[in-house]
Amino acid sequence: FNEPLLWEKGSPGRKGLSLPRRDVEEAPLDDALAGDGPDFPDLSELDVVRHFTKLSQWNFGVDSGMYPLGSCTMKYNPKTNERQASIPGFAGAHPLLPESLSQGALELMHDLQGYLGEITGLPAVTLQPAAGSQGELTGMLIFAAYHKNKGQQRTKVLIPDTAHGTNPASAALCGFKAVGVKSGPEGILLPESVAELMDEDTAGIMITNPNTLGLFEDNIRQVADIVHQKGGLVYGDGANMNAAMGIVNFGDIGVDVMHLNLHKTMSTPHGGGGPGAGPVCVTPELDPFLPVPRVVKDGKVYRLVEDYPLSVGKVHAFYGNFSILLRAYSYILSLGKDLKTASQYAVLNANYIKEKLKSHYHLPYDRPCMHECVFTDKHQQEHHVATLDIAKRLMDHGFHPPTIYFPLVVSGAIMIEPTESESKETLDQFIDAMGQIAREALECPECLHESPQFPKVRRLDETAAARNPCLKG
Amino acid sequence: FNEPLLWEKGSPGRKGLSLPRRDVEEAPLDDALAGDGPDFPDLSELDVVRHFTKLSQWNFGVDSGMYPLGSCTMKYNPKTNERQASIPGFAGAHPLLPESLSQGALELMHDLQGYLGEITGLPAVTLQPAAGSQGELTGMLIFAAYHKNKGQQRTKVLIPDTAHGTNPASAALCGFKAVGVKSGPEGILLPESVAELMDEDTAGIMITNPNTLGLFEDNIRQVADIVHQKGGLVYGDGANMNAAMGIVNFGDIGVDVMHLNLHKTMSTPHGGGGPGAGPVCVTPELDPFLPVPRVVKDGKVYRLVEDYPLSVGKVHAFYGNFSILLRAYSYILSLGKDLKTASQYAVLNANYIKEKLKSHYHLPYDRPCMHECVFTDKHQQEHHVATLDIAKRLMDHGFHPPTIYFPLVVSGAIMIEPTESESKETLDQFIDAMGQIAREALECPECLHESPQFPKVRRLDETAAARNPCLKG
Amino acid sequence: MRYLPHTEEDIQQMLQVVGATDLEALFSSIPDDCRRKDEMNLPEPLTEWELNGHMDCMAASMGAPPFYKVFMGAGSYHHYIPEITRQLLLRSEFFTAYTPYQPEISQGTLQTIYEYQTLVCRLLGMDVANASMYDGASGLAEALLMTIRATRRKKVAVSRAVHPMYRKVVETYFAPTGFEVVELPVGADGRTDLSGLSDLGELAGVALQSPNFFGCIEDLETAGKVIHADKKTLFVTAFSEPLAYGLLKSPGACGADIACGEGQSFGIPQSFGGPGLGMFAANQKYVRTMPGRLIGKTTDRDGKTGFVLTLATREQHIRREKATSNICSNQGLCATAATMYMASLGGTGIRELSRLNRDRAEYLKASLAKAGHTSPFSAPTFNEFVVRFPDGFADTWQALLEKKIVAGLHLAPYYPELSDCWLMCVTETISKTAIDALVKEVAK
Amino acid sequence: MRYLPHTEEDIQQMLQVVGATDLEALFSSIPDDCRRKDEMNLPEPLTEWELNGHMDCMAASMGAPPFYKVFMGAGSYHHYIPEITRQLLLRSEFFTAYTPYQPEISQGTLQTIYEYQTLVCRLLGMDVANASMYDGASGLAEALLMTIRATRRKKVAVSRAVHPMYRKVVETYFAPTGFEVVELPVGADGRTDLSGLSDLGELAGVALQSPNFFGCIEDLETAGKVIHADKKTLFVTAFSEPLAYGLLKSPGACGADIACGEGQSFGIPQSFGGPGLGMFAANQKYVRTMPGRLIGKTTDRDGKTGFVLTLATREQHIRREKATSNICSNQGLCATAATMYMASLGGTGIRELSRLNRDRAEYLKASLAKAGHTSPFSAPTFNEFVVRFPDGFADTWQALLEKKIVAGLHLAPYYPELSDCWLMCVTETISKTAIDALVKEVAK
Repeated sequence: FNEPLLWEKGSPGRKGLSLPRRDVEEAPLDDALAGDGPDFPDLSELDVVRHFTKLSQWNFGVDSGMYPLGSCTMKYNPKTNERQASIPGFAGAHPLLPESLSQGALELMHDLQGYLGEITGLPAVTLQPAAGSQGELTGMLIFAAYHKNKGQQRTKVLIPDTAHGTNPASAALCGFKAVGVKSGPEGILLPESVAELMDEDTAGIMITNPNTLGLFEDNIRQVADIVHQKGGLVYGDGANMNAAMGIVNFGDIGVDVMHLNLHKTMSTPHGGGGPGAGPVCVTPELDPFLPVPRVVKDGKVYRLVEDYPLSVGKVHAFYGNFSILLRAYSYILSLGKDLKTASQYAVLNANYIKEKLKSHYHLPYDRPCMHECVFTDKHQQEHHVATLDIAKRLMDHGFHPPTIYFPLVVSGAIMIEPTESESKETLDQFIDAMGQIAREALECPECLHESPQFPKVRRLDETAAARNPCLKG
Repeated sequence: FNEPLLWEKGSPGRKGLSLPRRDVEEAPLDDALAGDGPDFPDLSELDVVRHFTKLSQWNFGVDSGMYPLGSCTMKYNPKTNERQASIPGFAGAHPLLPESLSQGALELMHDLQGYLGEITGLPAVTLQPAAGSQGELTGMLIFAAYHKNKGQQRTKVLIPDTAHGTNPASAALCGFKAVGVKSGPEGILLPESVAELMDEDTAGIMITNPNTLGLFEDNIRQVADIVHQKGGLVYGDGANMNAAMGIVNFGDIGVDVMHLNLHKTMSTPHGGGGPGAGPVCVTPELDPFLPVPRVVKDGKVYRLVEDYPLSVGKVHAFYGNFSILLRAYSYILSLGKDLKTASQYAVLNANYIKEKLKSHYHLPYDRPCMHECVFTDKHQQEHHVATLDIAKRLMDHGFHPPTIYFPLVVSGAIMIEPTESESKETLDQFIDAMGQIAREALECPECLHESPQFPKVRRLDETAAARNPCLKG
Repeated sequence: MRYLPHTEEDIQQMLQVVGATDLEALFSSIPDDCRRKDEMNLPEPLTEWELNGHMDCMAASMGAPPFYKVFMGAGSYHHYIPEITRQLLLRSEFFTAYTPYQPEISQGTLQTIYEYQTLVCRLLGMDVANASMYDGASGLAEALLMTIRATRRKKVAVSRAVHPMYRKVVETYFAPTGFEVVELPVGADGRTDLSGLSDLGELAGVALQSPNFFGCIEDLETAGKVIHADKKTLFVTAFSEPLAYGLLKSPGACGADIACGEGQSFGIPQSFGGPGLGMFAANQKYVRTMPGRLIGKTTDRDGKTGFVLTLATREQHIRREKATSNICSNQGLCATAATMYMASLGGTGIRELSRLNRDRAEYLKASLAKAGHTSPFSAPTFNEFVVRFPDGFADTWQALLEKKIVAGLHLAPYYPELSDCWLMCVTETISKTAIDALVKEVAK
Repeated sequence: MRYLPHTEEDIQQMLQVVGATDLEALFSSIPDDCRRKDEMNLPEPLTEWELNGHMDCMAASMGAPPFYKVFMGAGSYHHYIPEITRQLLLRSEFFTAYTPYQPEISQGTLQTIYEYQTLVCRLLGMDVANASMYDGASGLAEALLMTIRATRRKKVAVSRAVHPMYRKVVETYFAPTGFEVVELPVGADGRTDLSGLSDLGELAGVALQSPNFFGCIEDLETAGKVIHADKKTLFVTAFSEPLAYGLLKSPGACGADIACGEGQSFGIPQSFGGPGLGMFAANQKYVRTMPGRLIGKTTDRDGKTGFVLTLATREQHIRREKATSNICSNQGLCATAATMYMASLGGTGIRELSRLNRDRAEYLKASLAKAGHTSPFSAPTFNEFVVRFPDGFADTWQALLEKKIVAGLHLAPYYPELSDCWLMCVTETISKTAIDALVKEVAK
């Protein structure tokens, strides 16, 4: 069934919101400033409830089924986190309350900083970035500020070909030129490739580890040494931290700056694309450059401190996405050391899928993976079935498709990240569906071209959408 | 997609609930008393969340679309009511708390009694019955107790043919013999029919007004007089109160006892079949017979009082479905005198549908209706299309079907109750769908026989289900 | 008002179709002497925000956890409710749906309740369970009426150790029927004394509660044998704390013909006593005399499995006055909550949780005994028990309210013979620390 | 742990398939010197119930409504949030979905955000809106960077009356780029003084906020004309209180090229400052230089209308370092909340609510003035305003905290020239009674 657009519904004068009683007189307003008010539709409460109930039913979420979207870590978003975020004391708190009236929030932020420092091995932490990409930007700002403080202005940053697109974009936003580094035949960085490019005009390197092929960068220590020797810094993109909690101490292996995506590793809701949170963890040496205000503990009192003269400044109006931080805090307190178990199960699940599916799908790098594995459509291409067809067909089996055509270094990539939340039964069902699709590719390629059959709409014309953009109604 | 039954999922030892920490030693238990524990499946939290999320998606609720189930008053269930019911002070309150720690709940019940008394015109109220049917039972107990107190034991109760099935069942549970009264040619009770049957062995009459044809019982005063003259009482089934708030004072027109269905008239959630609440309102004369404990105001303090020697006793372990009462209270406070507007709109909506559809469907009683209207499949029968087919086809249009084959006095009844929550646009869409189905009955009867096409399952074999009942897995 | 969608224009258009001049005219067919002339005397409508303030304020006067430590059970238990239950129940497809009359678009409710029936059967060791009754009390009344239907006898016996309020409801249901209810005494150990049973004549049913109102675990197995000495008599077991059956032998295993009780403990807030959940199960052979709604499995036209309301011929909308009961709904949402709760607990979890409840209660019992406050009863108990306190404890009890402790339920109003006794309850929500605090206060 | 489904048996079976002896062996391919040897030093896991207690306790220390009356806005506003928003947002299909990369099973998110874009355009009188930025501050920074991309100029001007924290974020974003940010002064009336604009040379963009940080409504129409005297310069209007546009002339109507600001007021809890919602809209001609995600309408194979992510060629996953921004998500759930809120308010409602906010604030302003506390600024204000208090008010302010009143924001740290001034805010959540109470305290 269709659901009309909001403005195709309603009737002028209808009410959907309970307006508080008027208890003061109307104040005059200069005509030159007054407008007509926006042309919003007037709906009843039930109109609004039904509209969004129906829209929601066309969406697939983690609660709807397995969502193996590689590099997005679509783990279970615990319901208790929502309960905590809605406690009136937190949900209703003004950010500029005096310290005496915000100790709970400050303590939470202070302790969360400590936990994230412990998990990454990089003890100085800012919670301010509103998302991973803003965390990257903050990291690049720190790179720039660090070199500036040394009296240098370096112009380049090394970025491997397996990086997320945000890495070069974040570097560019910060005025750096992104210099590509090719990964080696095993899908990981070779120290010699880095040594060749690293120079004293290069601010450092951005590495995703495990990388976007789901592989651990074995040469990370050597790479870090090369970069450090030339006075550069090592940025670790923590998007894939879900593979490594309690497994790797990133501070120890030479990473200087690292952001985390709390909506990935720390289970905060994905929300159809946000809000996320992208805390940045750094070495003690880089501590002075973190954004302000900083949350510090002063005796028994928690305080916000602005006085860090080397700080890069502010990236958020207030302190970042507090209620997302709060959810991550709840998650960490709920698991404690079991976070390591989460990483272990995540890796177990990915390897299990890899082993079970490699007879059906081409596995470009056949070696133990971390939390995700990357296949390609090479075998299916012979039957004119592409990654896109496989992805769409999965919808008909009740699964969200994996990430496709990423990383770019692999042609026709199918990037599967199950996360630790999925049980063996669910994995087996997914493996079974993928197996059926592989058979169907042989027997009935057109069935795959015609998929999906069951969702609300079928394949959409994205080209037309971009050619003649219709962005509002 | 299918969702397995709970016990087809899970793995022994998996955990779905957070168990509190053990802080005391294990106490021994006599082997003769100990069992093995139930064979429940062990699931993770995500298993449980996904299971019930998926099941929910196969259900149709008021938030999914118009639910014109006649005689059920499927109005909007306001979300704020759920907020109120979950306030910890109410949700966590033990029923046997001392009065000093339960003033809020008692005040709420006391005031709700007052409001319901005002709305019905019957000022003495018990909130104890857990549903409409238990309200009826309570009413019949009051009939019995009243006559007993007069030294009589009457054996019969008059029940019109338009009554809900619960009426005779409730009377029977109370030891009364149900005596049927035929309604007149206009679909309403004739005083002469009642006069003929009413005698001094008859405890009274149970009348649904407006009746199940959606018609007001015009002769209610005369009927009441006849019953009262013979020493009987008049029971008003308040299931259809949504037509009459602020329109009729039932105390004034001769009703002695009346129950309300709070999940109908007062917007409390229907919950897939309950819990409801069935308060009973009576005349001051019948006040002493109401169940105990009673909530009374004693100066500024609210108290529970047991000392009513003529009381029929208790019908609920505690005070009835308190959190449902609370929702009804919230609703009444939210509307106040606008409850009358709700009734007006409910009647306007039903009459609008009646006028718009009477060219398509046979209307057995063509006169102004109250909150619902009753059609039949007479015209469609000629094309071998029955009420059931029409109902099932409505599902394919995104509507819940009306009540069908009830009331029994009308063959092939289609009983439509839109309620006041539905907007004119939604009514027009419904009317349009019903019109299309009427046309389809002419042009493609088999399309209707094959409906519904779109829900999760198609028509189910109810005969087989009853012949070889499989009631558990 | 935000629930009332019509604008003035809508109303005019619709009135025109209907042929009425104004909204009042819609009611012109009602005889004038039946029309209400005065306005309803109701308060001004509150805004959503005023209502929130008003309700918060009323609720603040209640003595509820976590602010109060309530050592009181007696048929209403404070157990933790997982947040998932709360959030899943708010899915409007569950909570705004009605009775699943149209199975094609009600499979969510239907499969859930089918699962509920199954889990209840497994919990109680019984063959069939209905989709639920109003509460434990009316469930017991209906069970006893059912024994009368099944046996065509006219008398039932109910233990004095059954929840006193349940017994009152039984009385109310039986009062107009002419059938008799006799009371079975309580022995010195706190269990039902069945020694006089054979003197009571032909009984349709005998009802015991286990754990009984005093928290004592009845010896159901032995009781079953004694009761079934008369082969026609039905053995009805009641309960107010279903969690006990995570640990105890099930009613079915002890020979119960009908097992019924209150399911509030399973994920349902106490809410000042309601709504509860009347769990109700029986042996297969009594299925057609059972009250209440039943869900059964079947197939659709394409052979696909589905679920439907079934055996409706027992019910009032078909059989009218010959129905097995007048109940025509169930506690749908509460049964759904209980299903979610049982599914979350699992077999392993219910055993652990059940044990923890008992162990904490045993710890309190032992601690009080050490302080000199012992139980008058010797039978083993589950998560509540009776304790005798010295003169003046009523004042202590009152004083403890100030300290936000509700130290059990005084039994005097219910059992005059136990007027110096209190019924104490401990669940998993009360920690050892809180127990120690109570004991310290009481020992003062 | 209830989020971790594997049982010992599952693990063994899976390890066998994988060919690893135990869980540690899964990581054996990681070089030994990269493996963490110590355990993470984290607290013991809390149960669900311990976590509830812990969080409730922390939250209890916060000075939040309804317990506190907070007369403070400054970019974070306490507005009522309808319960329907809260419950609808909890529908897991919305809150557990990711970026709608697969449109066939993401039409819920996509249609919602398309509606969001449309309502934002209507609110601001602009042609195109993106799917949202992180917050008002970074949105402004991105808007100014966009003016530089669009004009290829190197300098922007920002009013000193723009929220000071937004200006700090702009500084941070601009610091490493080499582009220049100059500050425009505030006039005596509390509005931006544009008289020196023509002396600043070639500007890529000029940013004003209205209502500005002082609550003053800028004369955007005149400002637009002054700024557009240089035809290439883009006029950027910011805001921190979108509700104002229920009443005020829209940025689009005043000639804005880009309108951006914070949408928290629309159904999003304050949550100690985040997450917010960066509303961002522009004229059609700048669509391809806009940062952020966009949703567009299209059709599927059967010609059915549907919605997709579009114009992704501007974005970083395609264009990498040449992207219009590094932002690769939006504030999806916050935008959804805002859509629900705008839909609930409607055109009629937003006007009424907007007016009520202003009228209550005007009432406070007038009442304070009567008590001798006037504003240094004469420009009309919306729901907040600056007021000058006599010496010693800082102590009064502190004392009022004890009475659970937060009497505005002291401007000293942000504007040394206004060190005796406070920024006061009143929304619909503060009644006349509460306003009168404040005035009485202040007048003491």
